[in-house]
Amino acid sequence: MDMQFGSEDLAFRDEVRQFIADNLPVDLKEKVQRGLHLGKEDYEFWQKKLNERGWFAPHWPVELGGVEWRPTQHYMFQNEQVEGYCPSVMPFGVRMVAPVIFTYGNDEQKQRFLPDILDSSVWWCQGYSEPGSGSDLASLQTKAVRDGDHYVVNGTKTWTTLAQHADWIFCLVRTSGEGKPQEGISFLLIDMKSPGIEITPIITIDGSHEVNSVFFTDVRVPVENLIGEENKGWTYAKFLLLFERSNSLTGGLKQQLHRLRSIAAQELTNGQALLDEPGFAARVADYEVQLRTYDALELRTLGKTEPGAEASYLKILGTDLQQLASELTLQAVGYYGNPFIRDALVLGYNEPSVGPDYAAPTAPQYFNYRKTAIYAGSNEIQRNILSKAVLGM
Amino acid sequence: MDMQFGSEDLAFRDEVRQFIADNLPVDLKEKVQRGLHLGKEDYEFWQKKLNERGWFAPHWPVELGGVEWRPTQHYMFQNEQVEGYCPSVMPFGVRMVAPVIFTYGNDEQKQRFLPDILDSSVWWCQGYSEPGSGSDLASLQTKAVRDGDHYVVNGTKTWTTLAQHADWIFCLVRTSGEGKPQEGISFLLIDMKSPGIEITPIITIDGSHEVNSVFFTDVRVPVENLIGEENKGWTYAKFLLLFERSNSLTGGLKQQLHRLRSIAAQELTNGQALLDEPGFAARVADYEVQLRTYDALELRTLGKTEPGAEASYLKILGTDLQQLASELTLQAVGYYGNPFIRDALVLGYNEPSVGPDYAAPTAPQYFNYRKTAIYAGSNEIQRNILSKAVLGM
Amino acid sequence: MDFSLSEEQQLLKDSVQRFVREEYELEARRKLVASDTGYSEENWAKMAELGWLALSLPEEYGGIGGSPVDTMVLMEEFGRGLVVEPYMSSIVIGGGFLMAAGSAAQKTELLPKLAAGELKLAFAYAERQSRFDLNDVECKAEANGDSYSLSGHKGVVFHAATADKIIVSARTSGGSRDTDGITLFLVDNNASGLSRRDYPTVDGLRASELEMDGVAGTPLGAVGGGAALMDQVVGQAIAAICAEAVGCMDVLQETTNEYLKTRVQFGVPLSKFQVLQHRMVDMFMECEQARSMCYMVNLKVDEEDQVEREKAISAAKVQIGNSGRYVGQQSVQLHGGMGMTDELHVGHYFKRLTMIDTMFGNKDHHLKRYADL
Amino acid sequence: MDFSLSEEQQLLKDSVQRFVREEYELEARRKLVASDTGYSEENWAKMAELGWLALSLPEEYGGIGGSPVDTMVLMEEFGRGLVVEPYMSSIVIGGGFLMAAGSAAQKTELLPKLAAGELKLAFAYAERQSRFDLNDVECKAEANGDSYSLSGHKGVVFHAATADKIIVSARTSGGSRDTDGITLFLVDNNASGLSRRDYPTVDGLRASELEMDGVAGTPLGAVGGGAALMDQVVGQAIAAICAEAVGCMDVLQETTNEYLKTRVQFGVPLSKFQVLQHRMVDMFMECEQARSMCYMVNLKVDEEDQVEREKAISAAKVQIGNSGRYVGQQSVQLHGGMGMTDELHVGHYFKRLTMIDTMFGNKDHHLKRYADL
Repeated sequence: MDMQFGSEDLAFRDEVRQFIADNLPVDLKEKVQRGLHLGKEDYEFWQKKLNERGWFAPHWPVELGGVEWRPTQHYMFQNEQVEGYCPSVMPFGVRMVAPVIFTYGNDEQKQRFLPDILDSSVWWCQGYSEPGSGSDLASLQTKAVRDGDHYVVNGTKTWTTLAQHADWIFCLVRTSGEGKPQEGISFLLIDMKSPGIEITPIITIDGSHEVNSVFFTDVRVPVENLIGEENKGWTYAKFLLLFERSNSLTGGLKQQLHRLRSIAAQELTNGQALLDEPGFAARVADYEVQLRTYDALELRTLGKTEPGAEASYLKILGTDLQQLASELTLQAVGYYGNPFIRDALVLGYNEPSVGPDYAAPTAPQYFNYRKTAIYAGSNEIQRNILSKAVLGM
Repeated sequence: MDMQFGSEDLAFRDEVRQFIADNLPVDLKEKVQRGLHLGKEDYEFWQKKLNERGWFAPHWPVELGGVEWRPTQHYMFQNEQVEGYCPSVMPFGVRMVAPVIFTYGNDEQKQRFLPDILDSSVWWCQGYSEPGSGSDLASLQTKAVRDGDHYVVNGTKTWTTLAQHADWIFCLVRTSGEGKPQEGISFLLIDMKSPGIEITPIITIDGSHEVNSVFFTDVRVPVENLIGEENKGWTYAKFLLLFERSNSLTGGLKQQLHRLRSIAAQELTNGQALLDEPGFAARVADYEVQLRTYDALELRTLGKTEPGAEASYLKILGTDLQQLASELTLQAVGYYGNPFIRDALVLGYNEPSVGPDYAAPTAPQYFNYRKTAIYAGSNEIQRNILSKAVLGM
Repeated sequence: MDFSLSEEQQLLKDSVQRFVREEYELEARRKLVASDTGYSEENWAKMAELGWLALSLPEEYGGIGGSPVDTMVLMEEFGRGLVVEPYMSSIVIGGGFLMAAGSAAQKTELLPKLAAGELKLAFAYAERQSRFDLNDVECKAEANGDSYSLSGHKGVVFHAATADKIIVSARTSGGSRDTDGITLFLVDNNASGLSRRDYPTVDGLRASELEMDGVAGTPLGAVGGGAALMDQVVGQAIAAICAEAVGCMDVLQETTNEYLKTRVQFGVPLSKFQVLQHRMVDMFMECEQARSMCYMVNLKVDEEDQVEREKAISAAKVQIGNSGRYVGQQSVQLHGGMGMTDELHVGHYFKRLTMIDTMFGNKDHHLKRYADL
Repeated sequence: MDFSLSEEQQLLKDSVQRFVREEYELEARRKLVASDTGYSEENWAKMAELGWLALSLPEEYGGIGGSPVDTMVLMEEFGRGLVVEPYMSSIVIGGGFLMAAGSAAQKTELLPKLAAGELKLAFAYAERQSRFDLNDVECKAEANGDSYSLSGHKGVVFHAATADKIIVSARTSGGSRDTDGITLFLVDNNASGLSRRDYPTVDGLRASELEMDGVAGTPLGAVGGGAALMDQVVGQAIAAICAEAVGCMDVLQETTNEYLKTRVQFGVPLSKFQVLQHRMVDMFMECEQARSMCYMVNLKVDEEDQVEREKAISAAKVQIGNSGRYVGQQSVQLHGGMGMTDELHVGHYFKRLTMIDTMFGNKDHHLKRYADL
């Protein structure tokens, strides 16, 4: 038993750090560091840089563009990206639909879709949730009816993150009403330029536009866009959910801690730094202890080859910590959590900040982070899963 | 709207205080104040004193020995008893079986049982729970089979508090297996001296003997000991549960706070009083705020004539606070929560105390208070009740 | 001991409920929030007409002489409606300072106008370094004969843009954080040397940063006696905002309960899941606890005994903060994705409750204050 | 990065499990707890025979030279069995001090005996005023030529009654709570001037109060250098007790899960109630978190970087305290009345976990220590 990273791991870490230092522009780093809004071009820029280095899709099979990394390298790579304030990788293509395609898709689909994902020339979004199907995903009603060599798709998807930027959407659709709800679902890839698709933005409580509703009216989708077998989509969706949940959160949590500590060191109370006030110091220490625990827990799962039940508890505990950090950070800025100047969240805003320059994103982030306990299977659903899968209840 | 006690209430409070000052012996007060074990004779002594003054059964109908008090007087009386460190009144006779008898019993039963309860010459205990029936009380299996003018009772009751001191037990027994489980239950009064009754002590994790198992083997109970109608016992039991839960807890919580503050003022940390250490001070303040809230909540319910749903949330919140106070008190004594000298919990123990004299009861009380969230309908059951009764879920 | 409303209070409650029902539909409020001033002058005039602006003001100056409980009744319904008019700034705080410390001339001049809706006030106290300490004041006021000249920065001044006069705390003597030496001043919003930067807040209100460079101010209350005065009036403001929070919480609790009963997942309403049932019970209990402390603080806010009064105020603010946090967060969580949308009311109540915790010191601040009292 | 046990560790684990299965049935433990010494000398001899007492001690002195992780494996199983033998006092702490600071002569004389089960040690550090501060030492040690004479009171000294020698912290210079000037001494249990009051503890162990009036003591380690030494060895003891706690928690989690599956109420097993399912998931997650921190601290307890080492130790103690509290309390609650009885194991694990939080500073203490590091 040991918790040391080997010298090869450490050398790799230095390599990643050097790469980030050489390639991440200062203003992009600043946007991330200050929690400002990023545009599509920001993500694209960084993804292309990573791809040039061969690091954009490390978890893919080597023959398709992946790298044979040890679990510790994946862990380090993700953490260095976050600690270096790199834009996060948009997961919908490379981390979500791609594993489904290379695991369950046919050769033609692999050749057609994977290269465009790899070079970030095609953006994907996820069509899972529907207005009537939230935690009960299997109850989804968007229908795909076979008509010759096409499916005709009708229905509504919602909470579709960044659909406004996406070229393609991967959808769960109902192809059969027979049997259990899970048994009639298929996994379909749909071109967002298809006639009959309409996108409506959903503004969230933090004032941002991340998610959308996507309406399908008689959208014709070629049958060659079906992944695997008809009516087996639930199997692929479950596989994908595990991937979605198995993203390392430790790096992001550490970044939140850095920001919290930095803010609390600058904020004053009774003439001293807030970070030195015993009550607030205890709250920060409590967060740090929980974060160390989370890190140790995540490190223990690194050896596992397949993501399993631990994905569920890492999701619950990790999102709890994301929310806690955002709440403490909002508390740290005191009255300056109140001002809401939408433009101040964009780099290049030329007015001086209202109050300290770190204050503007704190309340929107706190509000926005409420989503983390809801999305990707709410934390209540994760507990249902764990009670059955791990505890056999 | 006002929260003032009227001058009549305040005069009454002074009267109660004077009565306690005149009648409560110093050593008995000390036992209560220090959290030591009380014997049957201690309870009896004080109950008789109260009865001499006409204050032992204030909630009874006046013609049977009650007093016509305003709700504020009941509240003040209970609080003054606790704040004055009087022994608590054993509820099983006067507060539990008596209301059932005077509400649902016949005249003969009233004349036979109530006077002995009033003068504390007969002690009662409660035969509700069974080994297989905890939260699901209605599943109870103790059978009473009619045989001429007797019932023959067979079965086991458990968690019977102070059965070792009791002369009589009031029992829920199954008289019919027809219909819903609730429909075949009867309410029976049983003389503990009846042949076929055996008592086995249950030692709890704090090392004390409060509860017992009571075994019934062919116990013959005269039919005139049946309360109300056969198979209607569930109705009487529910009525009684409301009474059981509606006891004011504020006074006891304040007493716990006094003890906590007193201990934390004497304990040292880093050369200063623990009560002045910011972290512990914040915990105590947090408890005080919750206690103030509880008090305000309880005062709001005083006006209600019948105990209702608020009995459930007062039970949940009140027992949470009892547990919290006992936990903080244990924390306050630090290492001196460890020693366990059973005899030190009895007044008159002549050895010097191990560590500070207030330390000995802290751990046993913390352990013992875990019961409060379990008994009288666990806090989970109370939430079930509230979600249906108040929220209509 | 009586927790029922008087007949007049019940009438007032009904009347505010009617106003909220008629003027505060989601869309109507959205327009108010997006408007130039951030609220409606028509609503303000209506509030004057209905006597609400006069409610807490003394009868001899055109007011009605109502009690804190009367204000509580009003504020609770304002909370239920997420009302954005500057009642707290102008009437509870502005009116509160005038009543507590105004000279006879100031009262005579200003209170009738306030009651009639012809005058609006704001209160500037927070500074960049002050956090929640009302006495951490670095703004300076220099005496020039009978008049004073104020300089310094004030932050997050609610409803400053639309106020006619701003009540400003400034130091006439003593060092930072001294209790002695703080004085309150009335400053004209169009006074020379005063510059303002206005902005919206995350919960749909308006606030401003003030820069003062030799702004003329008239003392309100005794010179150097501002600390005690602020304790008193901010205490009243806290009692009032507790009521607003209770209104917000009750709406969230009711709305969420309703949502769970109608939202079907896995073939049954969400309200049939025991975990959500218990969560709702906990939310319900938080609401009941918050309401109890709201009653308590409004009945004790003018209590003579200073320690008991301040303990009551801080205890209430702590409880409201804890309850509001739980009810707000859980309402969003139980609404799932819908709770995250700007479209539903849920998120707006949640945001307001979040910011109410910040107002006049958050729960951590008041817990510490309680412990220190 | 590897969290698996080595083959030797797995064998050790199996061997301790067998011992616990054979010697630690509920009734057998109850008898041990009620016996004169509070544990079994036969068990102790068996532990010596199996090499467990030698496990962490250096090979050159008759030990096996095991790592903290080896001790962790052992302690976790001791936790699962609620083992009452004085392993922590004698081997982890006593042996730890000897290894860290014993002179060559002391090591040569004492370590082989310790490994062979012929010597037992105890550690006396707490005082009435010290709370959890190891450096809050008022016991005095006066030098008389080469020897020292100790006076003062020590409280809650675990397993003092059966120890041959007691390691005592006393002040050779400096004032109360000074880091400098504390020295550790070896004191014979039958030394003149030493009086002991022995008692059982709430979790089934034994402890004593010591009164010292001119008791002869031999320095262990550098005179005046006791503080750093205690930091080091108590750190190791914390790492070991974390493992014991993890063992306790896992048993409670498994037992409670089993109970809910077999206990039928309302016609179904309790395990079918969603609220209890989620509660069990939370208990399970606490166990996993505690185990993670237990691994972490045992891998870092000898780390060079002092701040990082002490942060790891305090963080682990906080997590273990929080997890142990939750798992312990909920196990009793979910067992209902049965959890309250002395008859079931549940309450005994709960009590042990409660007291483990107290050992070497509770979670509040270590949270503060973490923040101050």
